[in-house]
Amino acid sequence: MQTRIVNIRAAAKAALEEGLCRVVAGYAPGAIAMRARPVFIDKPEDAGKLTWSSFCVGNLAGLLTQAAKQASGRIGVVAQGCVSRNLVGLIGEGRLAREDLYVIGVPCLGMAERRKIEARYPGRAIIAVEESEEVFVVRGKRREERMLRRDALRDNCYTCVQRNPVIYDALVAEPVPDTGGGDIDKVAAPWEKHPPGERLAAFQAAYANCTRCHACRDVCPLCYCSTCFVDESTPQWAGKTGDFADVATYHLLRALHCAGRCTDCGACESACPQNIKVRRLTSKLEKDVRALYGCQAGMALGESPPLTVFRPDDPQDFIK
Amino acid sequence: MQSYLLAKDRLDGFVSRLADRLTVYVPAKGADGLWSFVASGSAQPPLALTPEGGNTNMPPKSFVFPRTEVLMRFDNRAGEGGMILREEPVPAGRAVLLGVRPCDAKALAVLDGIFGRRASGDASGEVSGGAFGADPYWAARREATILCGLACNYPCPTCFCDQMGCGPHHREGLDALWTDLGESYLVTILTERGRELASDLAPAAQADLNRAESLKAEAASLLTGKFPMDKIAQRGVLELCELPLWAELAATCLNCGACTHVCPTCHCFDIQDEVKGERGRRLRNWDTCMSGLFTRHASGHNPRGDKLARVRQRFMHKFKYIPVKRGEAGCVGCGRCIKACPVNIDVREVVRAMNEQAPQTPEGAA
Amino acid sequence: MTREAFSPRIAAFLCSWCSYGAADMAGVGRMGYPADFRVVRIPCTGRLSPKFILSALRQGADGVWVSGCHPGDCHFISGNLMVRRHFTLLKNLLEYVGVEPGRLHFSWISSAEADKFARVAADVAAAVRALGPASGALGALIKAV
Amino acid sequence: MAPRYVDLDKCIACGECAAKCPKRVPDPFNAGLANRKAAYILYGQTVPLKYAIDPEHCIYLAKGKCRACEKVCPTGAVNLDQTGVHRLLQVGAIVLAAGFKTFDPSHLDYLGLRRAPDVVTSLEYERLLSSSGPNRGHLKRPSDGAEPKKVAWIQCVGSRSLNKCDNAYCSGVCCMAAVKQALMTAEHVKDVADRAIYCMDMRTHGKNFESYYEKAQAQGVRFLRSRPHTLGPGPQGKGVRIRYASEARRELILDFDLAVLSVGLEAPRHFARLAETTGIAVNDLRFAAAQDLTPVASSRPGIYVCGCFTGPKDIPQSVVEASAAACAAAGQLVLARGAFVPETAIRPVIDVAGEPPRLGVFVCSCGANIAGVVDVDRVAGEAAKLPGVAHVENALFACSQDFQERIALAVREHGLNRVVVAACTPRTHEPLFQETIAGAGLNKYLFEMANIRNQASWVHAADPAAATDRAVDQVRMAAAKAARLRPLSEPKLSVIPRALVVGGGLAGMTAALELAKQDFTVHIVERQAELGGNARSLRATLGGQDVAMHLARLRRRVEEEGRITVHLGKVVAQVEGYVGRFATTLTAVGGHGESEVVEHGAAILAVGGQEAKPNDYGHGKHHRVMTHLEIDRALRFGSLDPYDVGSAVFIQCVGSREPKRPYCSRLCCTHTLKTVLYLKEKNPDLRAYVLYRDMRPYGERELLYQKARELGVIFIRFELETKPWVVVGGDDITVYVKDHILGDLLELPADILGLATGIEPSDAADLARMFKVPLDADGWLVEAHAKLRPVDFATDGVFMAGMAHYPKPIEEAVAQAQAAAGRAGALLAREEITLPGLISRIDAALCSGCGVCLAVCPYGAISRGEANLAEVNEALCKGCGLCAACCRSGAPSLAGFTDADILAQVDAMLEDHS
Amino acid sequence: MNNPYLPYPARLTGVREETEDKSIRTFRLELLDPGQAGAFAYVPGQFAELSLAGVGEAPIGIASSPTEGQELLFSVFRTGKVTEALHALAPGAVMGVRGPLGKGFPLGDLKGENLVIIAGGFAVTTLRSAMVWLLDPANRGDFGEITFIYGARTPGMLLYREQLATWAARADVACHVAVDRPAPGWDGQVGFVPQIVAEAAPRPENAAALVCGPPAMIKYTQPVLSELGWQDGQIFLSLENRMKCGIGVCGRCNVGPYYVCKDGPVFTKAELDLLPKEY
Repeated sequence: MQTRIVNIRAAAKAALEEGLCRVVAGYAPGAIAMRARPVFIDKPEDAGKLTWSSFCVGNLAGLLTQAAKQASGRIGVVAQGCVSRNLVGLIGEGRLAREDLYVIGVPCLGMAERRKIEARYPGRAIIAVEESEEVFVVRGKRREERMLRRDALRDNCYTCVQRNPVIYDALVAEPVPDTGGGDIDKVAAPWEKHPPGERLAAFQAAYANCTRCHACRDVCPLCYCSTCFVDESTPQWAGKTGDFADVATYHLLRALHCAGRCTDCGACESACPQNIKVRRLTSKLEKDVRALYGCQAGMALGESPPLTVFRPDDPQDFIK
Repeated sequence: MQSYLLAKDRLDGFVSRLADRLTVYVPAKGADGLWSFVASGSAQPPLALTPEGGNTNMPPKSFVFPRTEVLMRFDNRAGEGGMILREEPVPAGRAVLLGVRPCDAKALAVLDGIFGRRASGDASGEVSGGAFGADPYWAARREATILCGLACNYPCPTCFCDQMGCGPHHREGLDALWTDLGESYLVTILTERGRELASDLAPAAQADLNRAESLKAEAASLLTGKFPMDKIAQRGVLELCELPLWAELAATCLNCGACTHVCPTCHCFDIQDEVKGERGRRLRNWDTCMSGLFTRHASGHNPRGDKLARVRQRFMHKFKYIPVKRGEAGCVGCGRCIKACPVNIDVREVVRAMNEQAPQTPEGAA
Repeated sequence: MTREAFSPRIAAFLCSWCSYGAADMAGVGRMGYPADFRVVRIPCTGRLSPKFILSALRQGADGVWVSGCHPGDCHFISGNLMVRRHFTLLKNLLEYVGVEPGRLHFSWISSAEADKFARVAADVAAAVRALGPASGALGALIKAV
Repeated sequence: MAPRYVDLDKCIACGECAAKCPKRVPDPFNAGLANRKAAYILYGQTVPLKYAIDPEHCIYLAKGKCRACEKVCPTGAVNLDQTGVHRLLQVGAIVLAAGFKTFDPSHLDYLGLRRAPDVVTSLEYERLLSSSGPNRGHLKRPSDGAEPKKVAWIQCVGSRSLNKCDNAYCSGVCCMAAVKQALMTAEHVKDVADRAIYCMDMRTHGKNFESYYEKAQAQGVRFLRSRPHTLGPGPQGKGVRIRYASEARRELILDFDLAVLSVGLEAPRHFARLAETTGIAVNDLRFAAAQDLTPVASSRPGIYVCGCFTGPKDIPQSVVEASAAACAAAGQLVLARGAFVPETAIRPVIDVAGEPPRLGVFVCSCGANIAGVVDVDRVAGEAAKLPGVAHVENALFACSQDFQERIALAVREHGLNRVVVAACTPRTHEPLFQETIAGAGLNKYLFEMANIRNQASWVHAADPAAATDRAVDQVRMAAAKAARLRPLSEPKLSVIPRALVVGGGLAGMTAALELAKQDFTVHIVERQAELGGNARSLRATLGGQDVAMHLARLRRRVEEEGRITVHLGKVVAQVEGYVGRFATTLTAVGGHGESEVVEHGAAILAVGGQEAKPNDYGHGKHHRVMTHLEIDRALRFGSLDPYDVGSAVFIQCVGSREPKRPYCSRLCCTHTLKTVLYLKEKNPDLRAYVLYRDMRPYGERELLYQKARELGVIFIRFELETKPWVVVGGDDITVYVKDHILGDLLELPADILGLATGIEPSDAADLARMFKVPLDADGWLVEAHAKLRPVDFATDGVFMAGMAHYPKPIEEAVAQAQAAAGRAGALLAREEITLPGLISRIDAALCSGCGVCLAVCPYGAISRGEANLAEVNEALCKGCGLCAACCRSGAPSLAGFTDADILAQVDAMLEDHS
Repeated sequence: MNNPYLPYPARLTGVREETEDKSIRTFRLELLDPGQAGAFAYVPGQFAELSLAGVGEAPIGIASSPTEGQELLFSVFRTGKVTEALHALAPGAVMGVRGPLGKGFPLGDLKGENLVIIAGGFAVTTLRSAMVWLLDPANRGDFGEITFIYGARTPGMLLYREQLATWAARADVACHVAVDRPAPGWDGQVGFVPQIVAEAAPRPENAAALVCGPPAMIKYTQPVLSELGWQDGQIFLSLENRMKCGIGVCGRCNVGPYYVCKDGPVFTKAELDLLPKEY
């Protein structure tokens, strides 16, 4: 992990010094344990503010489009596999231009789920967490505990299909094995195992605590509409309430809007203040997209998103 | 002020007797690992009033100010061109929240001022508000909700209640304060309706009171890193508005509503009609000043059209505007927003910067 | 509401160029089918965003039926083929969250296939009737006002 | 003109006359398999949808009694006293498109058509499969109504035979029809057991046909190389027993549930009289005579012929010829163009901007058609309660002339600004009512219909209450939508009366000359340094016309034609604009030199194709292993003398119909036949062998095949798996092939080896991208509709001709060039074009520039404009709404079908449903 | 307890198209309950929430003056869902009114002063209320000179044309009505409001100005007034934030320490100058 931090700083410094980019989007240490915060660095001497940890669980690709809009010039961005796939997607959707990006690629070891670490030590305040490739060292007030990385990864990171960046201009570590090791198709759609009559209850239970803060949307690099359908008042697609009918409409439609574009980066789940497994819907859709159309979002520049193309022989068994 | 003692092994019995008379909500851990207030009957005994991580994931605000609340119903079918409006009655049943943290209780007291209920916490007190008087929905629910606090003995790293005119053993807004003495709870009665909950408890001994006092001091001592806020009051609205800090925040703030939704004092709402055919309802929903839609006019004009203005509004509202109006901050230092923010904006740093940051140097100046 | 007395309300989105014509032709041929449908004429199934299907369910439709031109016969070249993927994913997603397969129907019916129209209409109505009102099993998804 | 006995203006197609007519008549449309009445419509989609009385069967017209139809007709449209009229029309040109008839095999006893009930003709089978057919699409065999599981098709019934039917030619379309029917049978019969097609050659030579044939093979359709000699009834008189000889000459018997006779096309007897009346020549095949280089000209100037009137052909080619004939006629009528165009009156327009909706709802009873089932008073009563409704009125017949005046009056009297008519279907009646409200001063788009007849009263007669409920809801939905409608304009676009023809080959030149004849200026851009293309290498047409001479004449005419500008050595570098207003930049090949911009209203892409280069069979290793064009050139320039050739071998499908080049190149079989016949004529002693997979000399080209066999040319069939191989040693060429029938390996020494290599498309990728037109996987230009719009692109203002579309012989290329010129001319002849109002627009405030709409638009109508946001080119948009459906942020809105419009209807249909 | 969220039912007794572009209609409302009508005590400059069940509410300045009786006038520009639905209403319809809300012009405090009323476009509505109130015989004597300056784009875009004529005819009002673009038949002044103000040159001594208009007009009128010696505390402006609850709770109209709905909508320019420009 230390190598990555050192190399990110060095790459950012060099890029800013050599004018390869105007600003670098990366992460700085968070204010509290197990957090990191996005930061934009525009001076080489500030490169030391950059860091990297398994708690960089947002998605910088989303912040980048806003930054790209605000100023001209090349932007640097620190990106692991999934984020780089989002960059590819955003390039395809005209939000970013490859030539305007300087990608500092990070081969990813999988990101941590802080709630899993917290759950391991209930009732104890965690002051800091340090990490190596294999282990998290969890420091509390009086004692120090060790937890294996593989026990603390976010769900999506177990089944990651692309841990190395798909595009990059600098790489800060040796490439890692390309997959997280799990089989995403096995776990992507857990409610499929439920009898049909029980699925709605599962859906309801999963989203019962949603307060519609929309953090899952606002952290998502795919959600850049100037007015989200859910905020649209004429016509109104979803009510503004916390009623399940409105919560469901919001999540179902948002998931559909992400279909074929989602890289399963997990930022939505990490952002949710209510621990809702928001990927329940998106990962089901991506599973179908893989199975039906053989696509995974953002794996290569120039590919058309699966919902903007068709094949004459696309499956249509359900159509009479 | 009277104090009683309740042994922890008698908690379940106490709660179930209470539940015969009114609905009791206690903190409990859900399947998703989050602590929230649930009806005592649906919580797994033995009850534990102390959530891991210090507090419930969401403040008890929604008991008084629900996420979605019907204000009225209408029916346009009845009568010639007529419009039948029906005021929505507030549910009548009384409830007690057991284990409310002092910061969250203080937050309700702050909101009492804003929604128009007198801040003293005395239910018989007068109400004040606009020309129309208090917000009837707030008032009615507040009236029906008894708050039993649980003092914090171990504040979290994100807590800064002492900074905000509150504290781990603060009593404002509560009807009773419970203190965890280890084997038992010390129950301190603060209001008349708090008293009725303690009718069958044994009085506390002086030693218990002393123990509570020392716990209070100990808790207070655990809260370190107090920072000055005095300059915020001295600085003008415009000076604060023009600090460089806001652009720094706006660069990474997502403008999501996580901070406002978990906030015990955020109270902005939207009023919306919902209709099906001729029938419908008017309701209010939590809203968030982070949303661009919050201030947008029908014409498209938006007084707070950019992220900067919106992220600034939340902090200015809490730490400048409400203090100017009401003499106290619109924040109680619960620290939830620090944990909830997806980009880790730390309200303490913001407030510190509001207090300390040098004004923006004009373009071209050194 | 008893099952017998239940007359469902089924939102039918019909492409103007084919299935709507087939519905007209079914009329010309006096081919009876249940009166459970309320038809929205659309220029092409390609116009039909999944949002409308969700909206219909949200408003309490007991079923939704979308019908357009056979693949290759789209008046607009490929509207039906392009939107077919959207329909596929939507249908799968809704079934995944518990919407019974019998609530949602898709068909390709040309303007010459009046008979198929009447037959599919009868099938759709029967499937929806068998499931009972949406306000039952799917009540949670229906917007109550 | 024969009397119809129904007044077209009055008939509302309610069908009462047919319902009451007591006389049942076998329905010719259903090949006599079902009955209709003497009062009838030809079929459901007849245009105009108006009834007629069949005088041959009408009881009144035959016996003077009945008149039931007259009594029930609610509009008084039936007029049994109508008489035929003679009309004299003065015209400047005539197009004859008299069609064909199918061969009637009933006299051919061995085919069993009348002996075995389960033998049907292909046309009868077509009706049996049709959902509008006698069995409503349920496939039943005639004998016992059972669903046939084993079906056989017998090809070439009435074709390729002089003995049995006097039709020596190939009908060209029956092979594909049989394959289609075989595939469709599986859609009707779930557990189909056997589908067998008895054929001599499978002739699937059209565009995309070969892959269809392969699909059938993959699905298990059997293709038996045999012409059965006897068909008879199966056991118990049901099914069909077929006796035939296998390719290996073995006698076999197979039983099927049903057999289909794939009947050919032929000229009906009355053609002779028509030809005589019109003074045009007929050919030996009894079709109208036309020349290869003037395929739609009859022998008499001013009379044009097209479609199967000149010989059997499929739909695309018929449509091509129709456009070609129209083009030729237009060229002749150029001086009179516009003479009969009526003036349009300018109407006052009511400005409804800013007005709250004031809806008028008119509820039609359609006589008893609606009111007999639906409680129209209740519908009107409920409508009156709807928001925005200012006026409600019931109508006996909303479509009657006097009611149009009522509507107009109501618009004025009640200040209506939106109109809803609840009646029949907008598909037939929307234009009428739109015209009515436009006459009353309202924008025609402020109109909406509720379909309460075809989709309520007529289909829910069994449950009047439910039908009424549905009608009430449909009216509420229509009103909800109508209240939201906005006036729409139909933008007009002036047209630059100039065409650009890309490609200066035979097709390009022909198209250019045809347009010049219609008085349009034309620019031809040709990549090469001279005009002519492939035709420069060709010797003669099918009918023996000299290609070189024709080419020379064409070139001279192009050069002399003042309205044509030729750009040689140039290519298209950039295309801007759209239908009516293109600006195309031409640069020299290689990009150097000055570029030039041509402004034009239409473009014809005729970039052709070329003979594929073979890379096997010894080509390039021996100078006498030659392609078709190499042989043609050698013969023309004398380097090959037929008298020096003792043995000529031809190999067909070289590189064609193989995975790398899967299509059939359509013309190589005929080309081989022409060459081999030429050689044989010059040198009758020459031994000639043709090694083939299927011989595909379709249409009258079959006669060449026949002649070649008569002259002793030996045809040897091979399979893809057992291709011939060639050994070149010194001066000798030896071809080895496994005889499919005998199983022996044949060794054929060859003095020349002709390779039928097929045609490859020119590389048109850049051109296609610039003109926003598609290419298929093989590189051919993709037409707007394979059958019905064969020279159009989906993109307006761009057309295609010649081999860039698909390989084709000269006569077809010429017809297609004329067709493209005809289509382009029809566009250029208009000063301006009116664009439809129901098109999409982008709300820039909602657009985030993601590009989804650009990607999905089938017409390339959306591009990135200011700030990278999407912009709709209204000249290209056709109003499908894909952009609106696929956009996540609701930026595009399709007028008349906006999100809010549709949602308003969804809400309205469910507002009282819980 | 009085529920401040519950609108008073009111009947629409009149609708009038005000402008040539049909974007503004004036609605005349009568509260159904006489008790509520009597209790509806307001001053010029206050607003009310016009409430359409099923559509929503829109805050609209009260255009009538309490001196005109119990009927209320609202002039509404069609711009969103609610105003669109309002425009579709015909006389006789029943709707809701919630108010009066906010603080109006402090006319009571300005007694004895000269008043300059400057209006641009359709923002004239609450200034109509002020004018009618001021010109009422009961009040006119309490004030000094009254100058009324009103500009619109075209003659057809002027509101309350008959009323303007009666004011122009009065000797005790200096009435300046102008248009940016004249049309045939227009014989009044031509020019933008700031120009007209400069020409009218109202004196600042013992005076107050009530100014309502589009942002551009306000922006360019202020320097003219400053030039003439006006102080920021003498100039009263009215804000138009998106007010929902109308009672200072819901937070949408919060600007600085103020809730526009409760603490405004009328503010002095001096007060506004201390706020971020979030209005």
